[in-house]
Amino acid sequence: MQPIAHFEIYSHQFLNSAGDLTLPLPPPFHSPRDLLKPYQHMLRIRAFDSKAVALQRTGQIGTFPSSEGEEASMAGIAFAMQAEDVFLPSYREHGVLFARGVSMEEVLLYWGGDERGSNYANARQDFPIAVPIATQVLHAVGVATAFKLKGEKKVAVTTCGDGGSSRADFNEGLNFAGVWQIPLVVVVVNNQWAISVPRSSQSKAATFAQKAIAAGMEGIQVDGNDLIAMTHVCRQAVDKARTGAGPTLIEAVTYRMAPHTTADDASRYRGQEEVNSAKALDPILRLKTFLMREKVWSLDEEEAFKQKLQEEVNEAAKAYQAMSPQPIESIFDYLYAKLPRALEEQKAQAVERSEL
Amino acid sequence: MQPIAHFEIYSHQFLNSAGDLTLPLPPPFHSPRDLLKPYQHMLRIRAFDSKAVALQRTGQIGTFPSSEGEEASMAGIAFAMQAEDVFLPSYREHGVLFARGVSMEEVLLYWGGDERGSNYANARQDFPIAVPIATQVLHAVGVATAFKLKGEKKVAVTTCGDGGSSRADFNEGLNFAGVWQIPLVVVVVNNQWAISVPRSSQSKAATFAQKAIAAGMEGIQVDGNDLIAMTHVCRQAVDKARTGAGPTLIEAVTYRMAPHTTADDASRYRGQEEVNSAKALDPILRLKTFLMREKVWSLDEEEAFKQKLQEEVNEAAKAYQAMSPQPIESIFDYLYAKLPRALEEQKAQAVERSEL
Amino acid sequence: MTMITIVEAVNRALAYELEADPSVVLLGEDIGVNGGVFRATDGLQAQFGKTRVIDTPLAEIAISGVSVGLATQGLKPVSEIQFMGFIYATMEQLISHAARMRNRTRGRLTCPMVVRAPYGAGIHAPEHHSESTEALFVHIPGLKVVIPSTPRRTYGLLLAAIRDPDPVIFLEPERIYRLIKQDVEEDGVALPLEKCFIEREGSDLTLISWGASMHEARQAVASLEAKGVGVDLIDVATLSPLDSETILASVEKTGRCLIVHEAPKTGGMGAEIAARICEKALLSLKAPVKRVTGYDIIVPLYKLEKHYLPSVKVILQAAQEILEFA
Amino acid sequence: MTMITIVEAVNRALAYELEADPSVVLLGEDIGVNGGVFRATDGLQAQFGKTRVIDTPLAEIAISGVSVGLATQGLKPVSEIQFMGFIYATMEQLISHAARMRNRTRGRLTCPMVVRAPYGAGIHAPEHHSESTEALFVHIPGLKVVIPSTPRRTYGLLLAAIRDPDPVIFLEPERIYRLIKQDVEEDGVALPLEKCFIEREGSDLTLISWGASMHEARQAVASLEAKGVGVDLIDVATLSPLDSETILASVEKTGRCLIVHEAPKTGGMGAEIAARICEKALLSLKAPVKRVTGYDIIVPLYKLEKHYLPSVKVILQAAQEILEFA
Ligand SMILES: Cc1ncc(C[n+]2csc(CCOP(=O)(O)OP(=O)(O)O)c2C)c(N)n1
Ligand SMILES: Cc1ncc(C[n+]2csc(CCOP(=O)(O)OP(=O)(O)O)c2C)c(N)n1
Ligand SMILES: [Mg+2]
Ligand SMILES: [Mg+2]
Repeated sequence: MQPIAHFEIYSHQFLNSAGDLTLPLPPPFHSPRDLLKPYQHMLRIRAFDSKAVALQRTGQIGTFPSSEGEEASMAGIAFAMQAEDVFLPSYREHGVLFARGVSMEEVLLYWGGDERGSNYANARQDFPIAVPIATQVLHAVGVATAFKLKGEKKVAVTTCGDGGSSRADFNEGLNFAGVWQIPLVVVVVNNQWAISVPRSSQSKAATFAQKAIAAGMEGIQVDGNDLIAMTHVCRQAVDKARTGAGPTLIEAVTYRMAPHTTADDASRYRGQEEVNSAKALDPILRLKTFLMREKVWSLDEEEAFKQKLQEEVNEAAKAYQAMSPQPIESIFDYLYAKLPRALEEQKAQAVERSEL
Repeated sequence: MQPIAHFEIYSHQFLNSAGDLTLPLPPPFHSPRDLLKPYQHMLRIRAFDSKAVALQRTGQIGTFPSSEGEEASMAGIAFAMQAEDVFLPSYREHGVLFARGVSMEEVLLYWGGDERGSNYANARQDFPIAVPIATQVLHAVGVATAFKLKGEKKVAVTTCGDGGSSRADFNEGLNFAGVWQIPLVVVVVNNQWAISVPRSSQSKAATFAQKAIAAGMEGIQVDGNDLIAMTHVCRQAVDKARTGAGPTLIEAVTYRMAPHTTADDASRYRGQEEVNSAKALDPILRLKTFLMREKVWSLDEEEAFKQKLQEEVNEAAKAYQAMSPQPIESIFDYLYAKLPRALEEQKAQAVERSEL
Repeated sequence: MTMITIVEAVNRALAYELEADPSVVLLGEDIGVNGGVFRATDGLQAQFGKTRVIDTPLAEIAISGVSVGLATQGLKPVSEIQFMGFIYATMEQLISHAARMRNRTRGRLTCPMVVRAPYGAGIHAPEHHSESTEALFVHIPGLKVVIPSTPRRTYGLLLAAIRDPDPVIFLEPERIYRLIKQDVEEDGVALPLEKCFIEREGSDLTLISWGASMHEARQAVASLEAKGVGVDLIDVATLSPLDSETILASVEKTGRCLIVHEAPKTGGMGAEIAARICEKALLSLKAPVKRVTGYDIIVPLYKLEKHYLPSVKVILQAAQEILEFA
Repeated sequence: MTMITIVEAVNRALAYELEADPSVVLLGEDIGVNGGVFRATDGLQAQFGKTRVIDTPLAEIAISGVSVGLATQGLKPVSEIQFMGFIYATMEQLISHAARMRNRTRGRLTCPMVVRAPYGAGIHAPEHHSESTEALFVHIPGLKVVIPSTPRRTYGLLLAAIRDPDPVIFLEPERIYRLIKQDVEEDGVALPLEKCFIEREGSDLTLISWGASMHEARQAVASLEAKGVGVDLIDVATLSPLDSETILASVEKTGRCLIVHEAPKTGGMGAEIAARICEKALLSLKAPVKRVTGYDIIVPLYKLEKHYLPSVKVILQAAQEILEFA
């Protein structure tokens, strides 16, 4: 019996849940002040989520997945990327998209049932939200492969859930990425739940990071509620990918504080105590504690900033509500580069019938 | 940076390629004599393969996948199982099926283009050959789950190739098996090639055994050309599964000595030197050396046994050739338990048209 | 007897059969304590335990492949795919294995299994939640395809599907899950597969539909009848194997036929029905067979979704054209 | 000009476009040094290198999903699925993403990609190697489906498919891969998609087919013509979007129509063609539209395979019935 392969999975944390920095501030951060921008971005995500949930409650958008509790993971990914990189989200990562230049209005449009929401004015290469779980991982492999084939120094970054890690696309994708050594970072946002299925019923693997071992890839676990660790580990992985040193799988350990979506009743499957204990690990709270202690942020500034955010989200909501609807023809106009003759009759019918 | 998970993959060998036993003979073997039955079975597999290839060459069966070089892996799996267990093969494992009571005639029927070849007279629960790669792994998960649900002390054993380990069904299946802790043994028969794709282009994983880590399962590598190690490791895994201690993934390292199938021209993608070096690792050769050295087997016995085998395979071929064809109606008769009214007309047509 | 909805009828049929047949097991995502996202399996895990109602990891290929394995061992797996939009991953296992296990082994191993999935558009759901691709399964020999349109038929047909010795795809019209209530006797009596339901009888027009579109079809028929037009309203219910006899007999009587479905037109089940009519009842036809269907496009997101679905008005317009054809 | 087969025409079209367009990349199992199991990509990796002709690990979902990713980045992936029997795994990526990326992003991201697969029965292949389920793809809005039946059409249509800005499923009739030779000018000229080919003209009967079945259809037409029956022989070639005009014009002329395909009858492409004829050309019909097709069964293993495939005799019998119908 010969040992022939040996693997270690490490977990990274810099800022503990009490807001104490337990290790020196790592790159890309040089001083606590550098944390303000991502901190403010986290507040922005949370403000948006509240607004979107409220809009859903009043029937102004459809089903919506809040990302409450996952703000550090989102901000960490976003601030590790360069503008020219490509981000391929699952459906809960509008927090990353905002930092990439996608507008709140676009995200509302999407969840409001309007395809224009996926026609991002900025971040033109970033992918639309992927509803079929984990399918985006393979797209990311394709995008990263394109970068490698074209010799472009760009990175594809994709996210999927703890649930998503069980699916074919995730597993086949990692294996391709390993063989092809492409510039790819896959982040498993392990928020402990896949709708009602708890993490323990999703996989017997002790960590999701170790799923990388199956593909001969590097796998790292990180405290996904620690913005500092998240950004640091993601940045390292993105840089590594950019230099051609291959793909990385990152497991961000976090918690889905809200129900799965506005259509979900989480009280059916999890107790309030669990949610309460998770609140003690809140990514915003701990960073706020740290920033205040470091005196780079104050309660007044927080108040003022939240005020501004309130205005921002209200304006986004108004702009969304003011959008005129797409014309009926639009349901035919984007299916093919050129409408096939065979569809002309149906298109005419659709317009005509709308006047019945 | 905290280490949080740690994994070691071990490789097992008892009989090296020179035929030396480098460790004491492990269970289920008590004396070299116990190896005779599996050894003879390996000879049987090889004799069958030669015959089948010859039958294909003369147009008497269709495309056929020889298992030359993989006899120890096959025999090891077969002799680790109990009759009541269920075996779910890929398409190259007739060597296991023979030991389970499937006849050579049935295997010839199958590759001769006759569905009756999958209606095994014995081993009624064993699965037919699976052509769509790795799909059988999920069936095995289902079978093992059924055993667990019904409280039966049986084990499902399945095989797939190095190529198959890249596919969805393998990966989703292992994950289910891990979570559910079912009585399952999955053997990856790593014969270094998936048609023309070499092992190095199939996965960056250093071993296929480590694919188990992604599922929180035990993964073991074994010299698949060493009948002793193969049987020992498989028996341990099967016994473990039977006692309810969960699933195991076994990587059997072997070599596909023949082309992929009779339809394949391996000279297009691999050199003869590689095949020659693999021959030095031949599973039959090394066990023969050992058995002769231990004086439990002689050249005379070998000659006589091979003679008998020749008769056995010739008779199987004759019996196959003597089979009367299935009636035309049979193409309709097994699709549903009861032929739907809607198909009656088509069935009548088929019979009628065959007389045109 | 209680007034129940279609989704409740699903639940009651599952409960009945779990109780009656110990070999029935349910599996799927979120079907356990959560009771399924539409609550179709509500309370069943509490009642029958975790070995009969099994939450799976998030993997549809596995759900279908594991069902094949379970089925060959004498169990009767009834799996839930959360939405039809996520059923495509199961197609290899369903086509290459479930549908042909019996045939390939000459009857030695069989797959008595049901794959349930809510299907269809019109509930303001997110992207990829509005599929109605039943025709894909109808084209696969070895699979049966059933789509109920009332609580009673749901109850009886789901029981039949579970008891069927072969694989059945059972599609549930999510748009009308809670729209219709009926008294359903929970007597465990199955309805026959392989049989269309003639819901109304009349001699001027044959109107054929299934699933959620039956809702609009019924309204259209009511309005036609009010104008004195007699309609044979046929709920196909079992799309495969198709009960051509009932359909042909009706068309031979009426000579006029309109097929309504919400799936895209091209290659939809309406094509097969029209083709059979034109092959076997051509001489009875007094007008072209028309199809009112979804367009050959991606179902639009919810703001424009209603323009995709066949409306009562459009059905009536087509019926009028058929009736006026001379 | 050289006389080449269909599979050689595939190879020549791929070579032409790899040369002409640096954004074209091929990917698939065994397509590199092995040149594909049918040798369709023979020599291409040697000529264009491993970054243009890429061997993948064994995973069809990945091949399709990676193609989507590549395509959005301005590359034109042409993937090979080794046999159509292994294409089912790709369906989720093709239906949920490739077919709708343009639509869902209002044109921002697009999927110019081709999925090639040999299809069909009749070559004495092992189990699961005889599928002809083209109808599944025809029902998916956003996908084009092309099946050539001669070397020249193969060359021109494959070029068109690669150049098309949207995803195309390109199915190659493996049974006639090497059965027909034609002079093919390797001029890089594409043939139009969206257009049926009228191969023979006549006024008594419209015979419609595609792919490998064209082989039997041609023999049947020759024999009919020898008896003085004039036939419009239509090779559909592009199944989606379907060129109804050509088909309808022919049927309006002949009044009699026979559709031949090897896929199972129910829900096959023949149903859609028949339905369109009966909706738009009913009054021209002098006889029922007939379909000669594979049965609604699993393609038998090779000893009985020939009983599954539509034969020339069966086609002639059906044609006779149609011609004699009065
Ligand atoms: C292929 C597929 N199957 C099922 C669903 C339904 N569904 C939507 S979200 C979800 C759970 C996802 O959990 P996870 O991957 O952990 O992501 P999270 O929601 O926690 O962010 C499920 C089952 C889907 N969208 N796609
Ligand atoms: C789903 C699927 N894709 C492709 C094929 C074609 N094919 C048959 S065997 C094979 C290679 C399999 O290699 P491996 O899994 O290593 O098994 P081995 O042949 O070496 O025993 C391929 C690609 C198939 N049968 N099924
Ligand atoms: Mg989750
Ligand atoms: Mg192999």
